[in-house]
Amino acid sequence: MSRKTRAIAAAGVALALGLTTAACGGSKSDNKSGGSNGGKSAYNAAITDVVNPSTAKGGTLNLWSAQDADFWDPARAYYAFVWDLNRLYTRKLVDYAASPGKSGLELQPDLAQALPEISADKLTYTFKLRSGIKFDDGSPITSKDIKYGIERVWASDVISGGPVYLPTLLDPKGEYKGPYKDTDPNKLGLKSVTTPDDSTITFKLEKPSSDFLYLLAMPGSGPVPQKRDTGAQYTTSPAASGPYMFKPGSIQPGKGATFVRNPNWDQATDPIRKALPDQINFTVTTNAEDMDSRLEAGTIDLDAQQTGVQAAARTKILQDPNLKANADTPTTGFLRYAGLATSVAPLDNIECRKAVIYAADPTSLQAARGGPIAGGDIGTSMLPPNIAGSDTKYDPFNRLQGKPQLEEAKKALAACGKPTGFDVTIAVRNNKPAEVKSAEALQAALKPAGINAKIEQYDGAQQASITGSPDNVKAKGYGIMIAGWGADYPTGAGYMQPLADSRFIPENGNYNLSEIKNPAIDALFDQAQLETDPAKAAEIYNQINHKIMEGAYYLPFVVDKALNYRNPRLTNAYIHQAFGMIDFQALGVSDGK
Amino acid sequence: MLAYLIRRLINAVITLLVVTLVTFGIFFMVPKITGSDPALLYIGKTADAASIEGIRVKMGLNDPVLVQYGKFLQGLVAGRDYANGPDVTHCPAPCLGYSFKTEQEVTPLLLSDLPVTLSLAIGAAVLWLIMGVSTGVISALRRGSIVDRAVMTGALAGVSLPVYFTGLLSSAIFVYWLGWLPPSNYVPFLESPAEWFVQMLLPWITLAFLFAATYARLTRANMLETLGEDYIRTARAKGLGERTVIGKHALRSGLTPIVTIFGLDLGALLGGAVLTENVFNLRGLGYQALQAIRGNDLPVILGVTLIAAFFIVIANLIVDLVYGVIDPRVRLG
Amino acid sequence: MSRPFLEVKDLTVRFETDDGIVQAVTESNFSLEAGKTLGIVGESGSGKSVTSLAILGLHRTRSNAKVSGEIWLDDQELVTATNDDVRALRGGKMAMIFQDPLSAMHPYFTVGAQIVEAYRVHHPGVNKKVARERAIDMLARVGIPQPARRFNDYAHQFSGGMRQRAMIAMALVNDPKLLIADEPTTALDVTVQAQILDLIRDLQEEFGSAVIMITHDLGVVAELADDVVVMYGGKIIERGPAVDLFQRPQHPYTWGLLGSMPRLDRDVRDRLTPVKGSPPSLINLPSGCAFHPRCPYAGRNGDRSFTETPVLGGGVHAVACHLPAEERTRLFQEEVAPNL
Amino acid sequence: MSLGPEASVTDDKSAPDADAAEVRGPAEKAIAGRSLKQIAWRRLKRDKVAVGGAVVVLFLIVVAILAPLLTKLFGHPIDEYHIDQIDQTFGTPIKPFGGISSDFLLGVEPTSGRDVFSRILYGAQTSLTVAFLSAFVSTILGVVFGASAGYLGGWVDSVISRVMDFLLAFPQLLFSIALVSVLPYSFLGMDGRWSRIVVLVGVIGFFGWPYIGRIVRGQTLSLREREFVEAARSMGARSPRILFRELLPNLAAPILVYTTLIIPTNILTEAALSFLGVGIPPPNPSWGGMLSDAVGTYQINPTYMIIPGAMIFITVLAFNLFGDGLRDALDPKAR
Repeated sequence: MSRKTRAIAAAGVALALGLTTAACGGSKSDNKSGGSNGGKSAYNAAITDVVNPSTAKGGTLNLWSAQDADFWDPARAYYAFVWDLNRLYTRKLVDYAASPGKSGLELQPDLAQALPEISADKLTYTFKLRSGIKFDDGSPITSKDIKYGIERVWASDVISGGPVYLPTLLDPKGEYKGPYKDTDPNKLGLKSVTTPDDSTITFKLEKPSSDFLYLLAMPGSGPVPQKRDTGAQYTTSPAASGPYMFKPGSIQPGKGATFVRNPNWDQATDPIRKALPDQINFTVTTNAEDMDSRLEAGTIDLDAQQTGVQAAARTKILQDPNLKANADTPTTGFLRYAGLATSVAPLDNIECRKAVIYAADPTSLQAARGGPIAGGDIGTSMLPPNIAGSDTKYDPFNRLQGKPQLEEAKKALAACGKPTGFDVTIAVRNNKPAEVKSAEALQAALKPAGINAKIEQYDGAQQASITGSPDNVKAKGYGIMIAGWGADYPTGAGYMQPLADSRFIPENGNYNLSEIKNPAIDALFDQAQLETDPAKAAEIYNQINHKIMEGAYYLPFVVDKALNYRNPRLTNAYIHQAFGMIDFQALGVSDGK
Repeated sequence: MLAYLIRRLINAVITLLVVTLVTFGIFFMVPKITGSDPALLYIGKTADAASIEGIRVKMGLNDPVLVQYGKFLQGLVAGRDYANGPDVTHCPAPCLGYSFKTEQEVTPLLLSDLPVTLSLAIGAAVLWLIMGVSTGVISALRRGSIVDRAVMTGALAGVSLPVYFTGLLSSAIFVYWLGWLPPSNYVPFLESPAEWFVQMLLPWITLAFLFAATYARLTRANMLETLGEDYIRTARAKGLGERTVIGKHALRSGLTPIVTIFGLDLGALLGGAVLTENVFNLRGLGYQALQAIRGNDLPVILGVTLIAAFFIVIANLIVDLVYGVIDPRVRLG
Repeated sequence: MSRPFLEVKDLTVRFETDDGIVQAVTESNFSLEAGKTLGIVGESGSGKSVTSLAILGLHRTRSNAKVSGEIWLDDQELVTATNDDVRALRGGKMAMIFQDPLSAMHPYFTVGAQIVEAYRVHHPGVNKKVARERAIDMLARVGIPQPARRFNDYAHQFSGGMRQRAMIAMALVNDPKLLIADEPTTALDVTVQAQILDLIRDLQEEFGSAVIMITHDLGVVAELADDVVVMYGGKIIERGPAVDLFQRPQHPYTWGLLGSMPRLDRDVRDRLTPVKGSPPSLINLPSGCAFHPRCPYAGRNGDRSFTETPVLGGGVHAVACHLPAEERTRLFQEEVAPNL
Repeated sequence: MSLGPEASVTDDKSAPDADAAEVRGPAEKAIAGRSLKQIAWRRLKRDKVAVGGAVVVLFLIVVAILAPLLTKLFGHPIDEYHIDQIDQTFGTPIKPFGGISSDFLLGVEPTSGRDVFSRILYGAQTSLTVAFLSAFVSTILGVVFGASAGYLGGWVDSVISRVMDFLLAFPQLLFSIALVSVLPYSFLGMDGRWSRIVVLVGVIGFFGWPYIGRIVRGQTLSLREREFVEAARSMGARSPRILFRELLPNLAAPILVYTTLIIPTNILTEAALSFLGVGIPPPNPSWGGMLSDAVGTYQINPTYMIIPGAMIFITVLAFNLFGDGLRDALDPKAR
């Protein structure tokens, strides 16, 4: 235990160091933005650079989406684009730097004056708040508001839908029941977080965690004024601490929302946000094709969901150089893969798992996801490129050559003791057409190797209790489960721990589909938390990735990409790596309309 | 007359009750049988047993089905209170509960979708009535002529074409190849009547085409039957001109059965033109219904089914009453 | 020499159907003087109704009907007349009372409105009020009690007899010179039948109309008609003054009809088959005499009745039969009359 | 009526055969010598359009039955990927017109390059199987309930009639979608395709029976009053015997007609459910599923939308033509 404590302390330092660099990185990137191609728009320019840098204020930014936000309540939102939009109205103690490239992954103080003061045992984090920070109604943001906001994460029966990470660090025994069942008169009963005064907040961790600050950067860690908390209904009128607030009554489910300037936000207190447009309209459309044609026509600015244009528009954009110059295909930070269940025979045998991986056709799986541009690059391992430790050249199963490897598959089958193949079930969510297509492609590719796969579609809405339930997986014999995963926070642990750590296998909602129970991997995760140097931590995550692939636990399909088009009038457009999409808060419009 | 009306109303209410009961039964019992759990819909990526249980309690999923059904009915009639974390939210009658997925109150959610469905259904209905009835009448009057054959061939083709094909085909042609119309995207009438009209044009035509085909066949058959009636011969024997015979005597009774069918069709459509709305991405009740079904969002499914049944039952009622007015045999007989 | 008030010459009506050509009426000839009554008798499908509809020109609206021959009404030829000319006569100079008034009256318009409509179409200048009074007056004259109130009733609200009275009122509203009554009493029970027949006779006297009484019921004819035409398979097989025809019926078919005259002691259903066997197909008429398959005497006269169509003879009392006149007289007196 | 627009077909009234009783009388008497079966057969043979429909229907049935053989001869296995036929960037077939070539007679599926020809054939198999079996289910249920209601009368009749009215006044398509989507994808050891076919047959068949039931009930009611049933009853025959010995033969004509006319409706419903994603699960092909797949690419690759759409159209039209002809031939309304 003591060893672990020390290790985490070191990790804390590492993070702190990292953050300092981040701050610098941010400004460096800003300087650079005009550099490489003069900030002009070009195909994929926004991935590495700021396109059309500008400080011109005014105008209306029109964001459209084929998907409504899941929740506007910061503690309940889970869609990546909603987290991105959340930066418009919710500030956190720390937040991601506003810059393209790797530097965007670094955290900067936001509501906090500076990065936290971390105690010697690395278990206590103390933040000092900035002065002059206010909610949209003009009331000051105090440390108590932040604590209350964080406490809401505990009330996952009411405030459902969002990620629930903090309790594992701040209340691992589950003693706190959330603010709605709190006996404390001020509803501030969470013991591990204290607010000695209105501008100081202290966190006391049960065990050290190098990822703690990333958890504080999640929308659910933003401040919520207790008197305005309406519980489950808070999502219809959340308070704003950022430069924008919801125009009263503008949140219309299934239709959209309107952001207007928050009069009580002070630019001087906010080092991250630009707040250029006067208004931001978020419009939900039911017709993605209509949205594409409006994008091309320039009547709207951006697809807020950033999941890529439809097939027709894709063709048009890629064939027209003028349109293509305003398009990007960033990696979204998602991997698409199949989990190979170690609990289901004969996939409990590593050779049989290898046979599946070798027999799979990388190209047809890529095509099922939409091809190299709209779908993504052929996946080779289980760590996406936006996360430190990733190595795109690491290709243990030789997938990049693009063809199924029947010979290898047959060898593996022989080694597995199933030279003529075996029967297996592919479980796939019925509400994800691309996943169903992937399942079909996989099924077809496995056939020549003698592996007869049966596709079983299940209700995608019930995922947590179907593929997420190890008992169910075993009972139903789901040997292959199609899935996708994006990191909630951009570290190797944030990405891979739910997928590979044996201690992360709950009864329901399990994402370690393969049920990897490999002590070496678990130990490496712990070791990464102890590592002081980010580069070395990255090296450990690289090792974990290797271990996962060597165990043939997962069959990676593609590294997700999305072809998105942006209106040429947009200024300060760049892809933010933490979200895998354009950083909305930075955008402005050049014509001021 | 009043007693008749009251009897019909009671019947309507019973029908609606049965619809809710059946829907409720299916969507509560089937998940139990197949072992899926509505509470899990509430949970994000990180579900733990305690919070799932918490949600079950909050949603009342641990109550016996009949108790849950009773609460649902109570909500419909008198409104219902929901524990909401810090305080209690009152969901006013008619309360259909809260969406499992978005936590929106279902009643206003569906009411906000209603204008789209209304626009679609009523616009299409006007169109198909005009198209179907006029071609059907012409066809009947020119029985056996080339016009008749053409109309009937077209009508038979029309009833054989599913909207999900004609919808795609027509948007491929008019939107993408010819570029005459924009891709459909509903614009509220009050916002811009002109845009609303342009946006709805293709859905209207597509939906109306199918119904017009049915109505042309129906009208023709009815008209032919009527034209063979003795009282038409009587009208002619009185020396009435063909215009009066057709326009007054034949149409009056030839079109009366159409009123029934029209009422019922319109009623059914108001509950959501599932296919058309989904083909044209119109966020109406049918679209909402499909989304809800795909997401197992029981309160929304219940709500849409109930509204759909409500419209059908009301349409039945209105048709019966209207029939009493236009057919004296029913009124006084 | 002036023509009779109504003269039908070589009237032939055929329908083209999917199953073949229906020869509904073949070369019919008869005439009727003003104020007189002609009975046309025959089974259903014998062509009697088609004949009357041809006089009214009601086959014109049917595209598959072919009418040839001549129909003279009051010195006006109707087969070749224009649609408008015939329409002007319909309901005016010639009117028709249909069988089954429930289906012959429009269910959605009041009885009064239908009479008013009939009146106004032939009196275009007349205002509604006058027409209404006329209609109520007519209802009163056909014996409908409380005519002003019944004016607003629908056909289904009338009893069978009252409905037929209303139908008659509608036919007579324009003082027709020719009234065709198509089975006016079929749907009615016996006592009401008698009332209606009395009514028609009274009104005929009052208006001085010529009447064609179409029926399968010789009893009705016996009561009303001056002359009688018997039709079978679309052809006239016997024609003559009523008295003569009833005393000395010439055609075996007519004998059969006489044998089935309704009597109170007989089952109503028997009326429907006055003669054993079923009526002939009008698409494939039997060769020779159309009646031969049902004629108990066919074949007595060589095989002529199977091959040769008998021609309607001349004279006041004409008959179309191969049997020699003496033979017929003998047969009637010896075999048929005792059973009547 | 409420199965959306698709269902109205069966409610259509028949045009009177001849335009007035006047003419129909002799016309029918003209052929009274022959049995109804012979008359109908004669009329049907003369109806060129109906015969055309029947020929197409037969052809489709043969094609569906021979799908495995035809696929072997002229196509490729339905689940075989031909990724070389696909432009990887756009996911569309490389060759124009949906990749139609001598090797791929109806082109290839976007993204995967699977043979559309084979998939259409197997789709026909699914479509026709579901349509026929569910029509069969509807007919059985409709006849049993309709005849019971009409014959037994009383409370049985009122209960069954209420149930039929209720089912007809019901958001059927919605309910079918919902029901089909909550029922499991595999059971009783059947794989996805057959278990789903069973589910579809059950649901479509169930919602279809009131259409038949209503007609059977009406016919039974009127037939019940006829003498021959009275006669049979007076001779001491028991109820079920009367029902089946006397009534069923007389109901045969309307049942045949409405069963024929419900088949195209069922095809449309099956395709609609597959289109909405609750029909036959992949990789098994279905026409509705192919149309739904085409939604994403129909602007750039219309062939893939037109082929399954046209197949649905042709099949449904052929059945409608044949059904209409059959109805006119048997003319159950004229009795």
